[in-house]
Amino acid sequence: MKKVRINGSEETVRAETVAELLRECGLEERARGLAVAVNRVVVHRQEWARARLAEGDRVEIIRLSVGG
Amino acid sequence: MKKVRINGSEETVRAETVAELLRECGLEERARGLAVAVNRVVVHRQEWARARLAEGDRVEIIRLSVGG
Amino acid sequence: MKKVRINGSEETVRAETVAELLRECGLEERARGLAVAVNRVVVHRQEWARARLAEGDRVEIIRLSVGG
Amino acid sequence: MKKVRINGSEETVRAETVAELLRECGLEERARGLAVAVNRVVVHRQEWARARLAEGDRVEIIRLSVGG
Amino acid sequence: MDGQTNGAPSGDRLEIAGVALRSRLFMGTAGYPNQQVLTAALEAGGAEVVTAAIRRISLDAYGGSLLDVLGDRYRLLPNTSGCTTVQDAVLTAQLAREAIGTSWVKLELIGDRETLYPDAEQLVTAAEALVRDGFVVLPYCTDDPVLCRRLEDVGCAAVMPLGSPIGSGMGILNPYNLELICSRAGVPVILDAGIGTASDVVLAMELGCSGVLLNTAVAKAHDPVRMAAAMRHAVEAGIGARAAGRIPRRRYAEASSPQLGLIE
Amino acid sequence: MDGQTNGAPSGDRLEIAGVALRSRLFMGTAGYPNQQVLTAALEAGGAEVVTAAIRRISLDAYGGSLLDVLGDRYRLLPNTSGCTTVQDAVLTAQLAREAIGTSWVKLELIGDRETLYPDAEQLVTAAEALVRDGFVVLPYCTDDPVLCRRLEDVGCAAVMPLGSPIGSGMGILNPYNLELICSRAGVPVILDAGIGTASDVVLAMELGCSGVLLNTAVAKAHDPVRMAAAMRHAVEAGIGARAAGRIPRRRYAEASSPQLGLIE
Amino acid sequence: MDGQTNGAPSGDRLEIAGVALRSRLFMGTAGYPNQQVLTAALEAGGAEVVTAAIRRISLDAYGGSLLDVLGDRYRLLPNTSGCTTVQDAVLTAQLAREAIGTSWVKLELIGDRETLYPDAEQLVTAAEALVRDGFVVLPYCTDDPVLCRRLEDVGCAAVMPLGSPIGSGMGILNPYNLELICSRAGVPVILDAGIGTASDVVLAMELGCSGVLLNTAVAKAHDPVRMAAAMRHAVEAGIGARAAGRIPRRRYAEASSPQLGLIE
Amino acid sequence: MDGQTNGAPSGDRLEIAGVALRSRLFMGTAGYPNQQVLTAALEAGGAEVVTAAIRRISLDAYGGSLLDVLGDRYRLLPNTSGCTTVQDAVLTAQLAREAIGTSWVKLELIGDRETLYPDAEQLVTAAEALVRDGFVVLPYCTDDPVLCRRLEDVGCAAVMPLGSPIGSGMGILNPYNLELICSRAGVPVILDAGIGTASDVVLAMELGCSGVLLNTAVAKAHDPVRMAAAMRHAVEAGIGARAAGRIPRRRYAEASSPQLGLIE
Repeated sequence: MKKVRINGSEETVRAETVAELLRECGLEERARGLAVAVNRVVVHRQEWARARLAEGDRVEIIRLSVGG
Repeated sequence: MKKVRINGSEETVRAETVAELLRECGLEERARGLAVAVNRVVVHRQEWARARLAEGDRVEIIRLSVGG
Repeated sequence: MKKVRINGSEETVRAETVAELLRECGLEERARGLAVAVNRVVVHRQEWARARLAEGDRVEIIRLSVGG
Repeated sequence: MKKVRINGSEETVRAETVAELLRECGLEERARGLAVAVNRVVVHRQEWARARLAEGDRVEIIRLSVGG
Repeated sequence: MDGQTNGAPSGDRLEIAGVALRSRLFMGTAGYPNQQVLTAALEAGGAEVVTAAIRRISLDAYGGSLLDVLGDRYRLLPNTSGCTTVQDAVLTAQLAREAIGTSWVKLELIGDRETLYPDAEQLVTAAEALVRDGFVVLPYCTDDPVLCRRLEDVGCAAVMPLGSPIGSGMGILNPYNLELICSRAGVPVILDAGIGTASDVVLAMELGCSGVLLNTAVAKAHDPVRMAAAMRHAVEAGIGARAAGRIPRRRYAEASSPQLGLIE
Repeated sequence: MDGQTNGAPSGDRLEIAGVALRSRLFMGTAGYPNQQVLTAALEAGGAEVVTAAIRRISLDAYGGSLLDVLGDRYRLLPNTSGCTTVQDAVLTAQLAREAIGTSWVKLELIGDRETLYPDAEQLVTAAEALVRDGFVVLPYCTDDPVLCRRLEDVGCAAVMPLGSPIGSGMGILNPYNLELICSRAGVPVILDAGIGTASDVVLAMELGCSGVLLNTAVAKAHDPVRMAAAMRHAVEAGIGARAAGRIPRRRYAEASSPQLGLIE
Repeated sequence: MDGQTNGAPSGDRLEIAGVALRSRLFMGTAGYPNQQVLTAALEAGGAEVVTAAIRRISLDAYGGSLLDVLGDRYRLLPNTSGCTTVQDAVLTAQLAREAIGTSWVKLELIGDRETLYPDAEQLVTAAEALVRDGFVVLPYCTDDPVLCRRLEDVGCAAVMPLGSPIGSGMGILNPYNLELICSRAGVPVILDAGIGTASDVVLAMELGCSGVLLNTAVAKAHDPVRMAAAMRHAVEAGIGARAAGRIPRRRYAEASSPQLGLIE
Repeated sequence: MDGQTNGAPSGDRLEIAGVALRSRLFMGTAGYPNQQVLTAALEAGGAEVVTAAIRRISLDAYGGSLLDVLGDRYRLLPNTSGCTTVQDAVLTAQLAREAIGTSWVKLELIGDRETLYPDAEQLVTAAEALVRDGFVVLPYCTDDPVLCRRLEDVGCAAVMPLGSPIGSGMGILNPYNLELICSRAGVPVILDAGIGTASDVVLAMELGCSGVLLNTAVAKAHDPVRMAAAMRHAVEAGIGARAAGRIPRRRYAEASSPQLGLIE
């Protein structure tokens, strides 16, 4: 268990990797169109499985929204 | 006594002439800057004394007002 | 033979009627879309044959032109 | 004698200092309102007498002009 | 001023004197490079009503054929262009009716050779006379709302205020007056004169006009046929935008994209 | 200033970064009453490129579906809306590329929360960084011709000057500057921000823009779908009018109808 | 249009009906907070001609004193405000002449209660009647150059076209028409109605007006006396700028500072 | 936007960098027919601050005398006209300080020879450098409110946004932006560049400017001295009108004369 900051909220998670984090957040199936940055660096989709999370990491999970 | 219309109001007056009418209305002393029309014809100041009023005459007594 | 003013020009013509005048001017066949006024009064098409011309008449023969 | 560039023109001058240069250029008496830069550094008026010129120096002598 | 009280409600069909028109673009026929370009431009513009002048016969630029060329495909609207007196305007209208069998007339009564602005006083007199004589009168007038009301009162079927001088291409000099006229009119308002380009047409429609009459802007464009097609789109754009209800102007910005959920 | 030197010649096909686009109307996707209206409006407008924002996942108004809904039918142009630093803008662009697999980005770098005007200095820095990183950069910028030239020089694929503040509907505040920018640009100029109604769009195109990006003017119109259709006509009207070559403005009238041959 | 052919050449003394006037600012007297402010504002504005209305005696807001207060210091210009018929306007003018002994009259003939725009037809009729009756007629009219010419032809001593609706403060809606009127007028052109602030006054003078008549812009300003002083400067600024001959507008920059002699 | 939060409140004394100025008209010295006209125009305009350029000595149009002629009577404001790099602008400012002993500088950093518009990025860099070096910096800038805020933040003593290109006489192309800048500025806003005639000056002041800098509009007028006098009145008119509080614009008329008491 570690504390990470996901989209601005402090969360305690079990996941060791980005891929596990997405699964833990229930985003696995909705993963098309998602992108992830850890500590302000983009983690490419193909690296999700091996990108490890550390205590205190700041994770951003974004997707396309309406916009002008 | 006769009925005349002064500035749109029906009035019963004693005056026989325009000059008397102005006196009756208390306008004698304030006569500078006044003008009078009877039945839509201007009555010049020098004719006030002899201009006779008849029953039903429409009298307009005007003066300068603020305006743009 | 009489002098008439056609569209602003003095002309000597043989025609006794408007219809004859149009024929004399070679306009007979092009008569669709023409209109005629004599002395500033419109002569309707059905009256052309019996509308007589007099010496000095002012005749206007018009048609549609380009315009805005 | 040395070659210096004064206001963009190659000149051969005798002057050893900025003050001498101004004298040589006949600007001594008109010196009020002048300013001088050598190699793009301003030489303050009080340093003119001891500021030495070297071969190849780029000298700018300016004054106030009309402007908007 | 968003009133849409005028006879032919924006967005719906335009009707003049009981006749429903499918096009809101009225086109003049003068000044084209040649007849092929004229007919192609009228086609590209989708015009239904086209204007024409009444002239002495020998001066007819296209020979006897203008009526033949256009008469079957368009509703012809003869004008009284060049007339400077009530008498000339009335006689010209009567000759036009006789010549082509229409009671519609675009009433022009020029007050000034330099500006080609109408003479308001005579215009009303002539309009009254023609209405009495059975004409459907569409008067070319100034952008004076009092005059437009008066013309409507004497029985005109539409009013045709000018945007700027004929042929000037300066567009709509006084949008305020035009909007005011549109908001109060009980008959269709057709902007006449001054159109220079497509944006002028759109603006006219957005201000509430029911239609636009133009000539020089197309005839003298570098490519008249292409400009006519642009004008057709412009009418659609303007009528649509007005009917769609534009956003208000605000003096400050308002983000379109969501303001929350930004990354940090 | 009639120059048509910019990358995508008016009247012909617009090309950005080597991609030929069939529509010159770029539409935003925010602020619509609902998704049905959004998709109907995009359809009515004939848009090919549509913009979208990048937001944290839980705030996605339409759930996970925006990409699904639009991704197959439109070229998505993610923006960096809301960003106020070079770092945030660059990261947002990179996330967008990762999320939807496009290297195109509408670069927004807000300099002021009140006006939502861009920060010119940071904009150039961010544009340079993104170009180096392989992006096709379309920067939202002021109507400063020097800035536009600079953005082009650092490799932007288009410039997107503002007409007036985002969402203000005030149209084009400085047509002079916009025309100047268009006449000198070597890349397409897409007017961005401030459009209020159809005539604004036509004017932009007449001034030489290669396209127009709008959002609020359609999304917040009373009838968004109808307004979108009007905007489509407006783009056609404007591009056509510019290509057709408008008549010059004259200060005096010039009769369209013939001046000779009047009755007497 | 730089013509300065009108009766009172800009920059020189204004003359109406043979009377030389030293001030080009004509001021109305209505709507001031009180009489002290009124008199202070007229003083600050440097007005020489001031307008007044003709009303039934009991309604005179300042009692019997307006003539006493102003009669000795200003040239009074009575108006026919509120009149909607030729008959009322003529009778009002005659009453004014009788009341204060001036043959000058500002002729107002309202055609529409909503806009307070004049009725052009009746205006000409009334002007003709008053001229025949010996009046010096200054008609409040639209910005229609044909109407202005007609009013001059029937003998008006000046024409007073409106800038925008009375009291609206919208300034000059159609500078083109106003400039045209000025360039062709043989009598002084006094802009009447619509002035909102000082720049409107300057523009009027720059366009060629010989004077400006205003009321609400001063009377209803937050500080009427200060606004009146500003208007006085505005008249001077405008008349001076016109007489001085402005630079032409150019579309490109031209350096004012010398372009040679830069440091390297 | 009626904010009057800027450093030198309208209507009161203008203060720049702690120096109270009695005149709000800043005048350039270039392009006059001769020195007599120059000095007479400066006198007529009532200028206190006058600008001058820094040029190599042999090119000084008026020989050695400009400082002698003007130095005792005016506060000289040297400019960095013609500079296109930060280095040149800084060195020019330093030479100016050395030459005439003032730390004030009008910072010009041209981004484009055609428009003479400033280079926003370099301008900020140069301004920062000069402020650090002890200068009182008055930067000539675009009408971008974000840039103006930034220049203020780096320590500029005033901002000098352009109305339109230098020497163009087109006036104020974007009054909205200018008003916005004035309403938010914490330092005086001096309109610089583009003035064509007196009404432009009045508008600038009405929008909230603390002063106006002009050159060509006076120097190249047909009668420069008369135009200078007109500009002096224009500044007074504008500052007075703003301080007096103008009436709001209304879309409908409102009678100034009383509506009751009409004759019947």
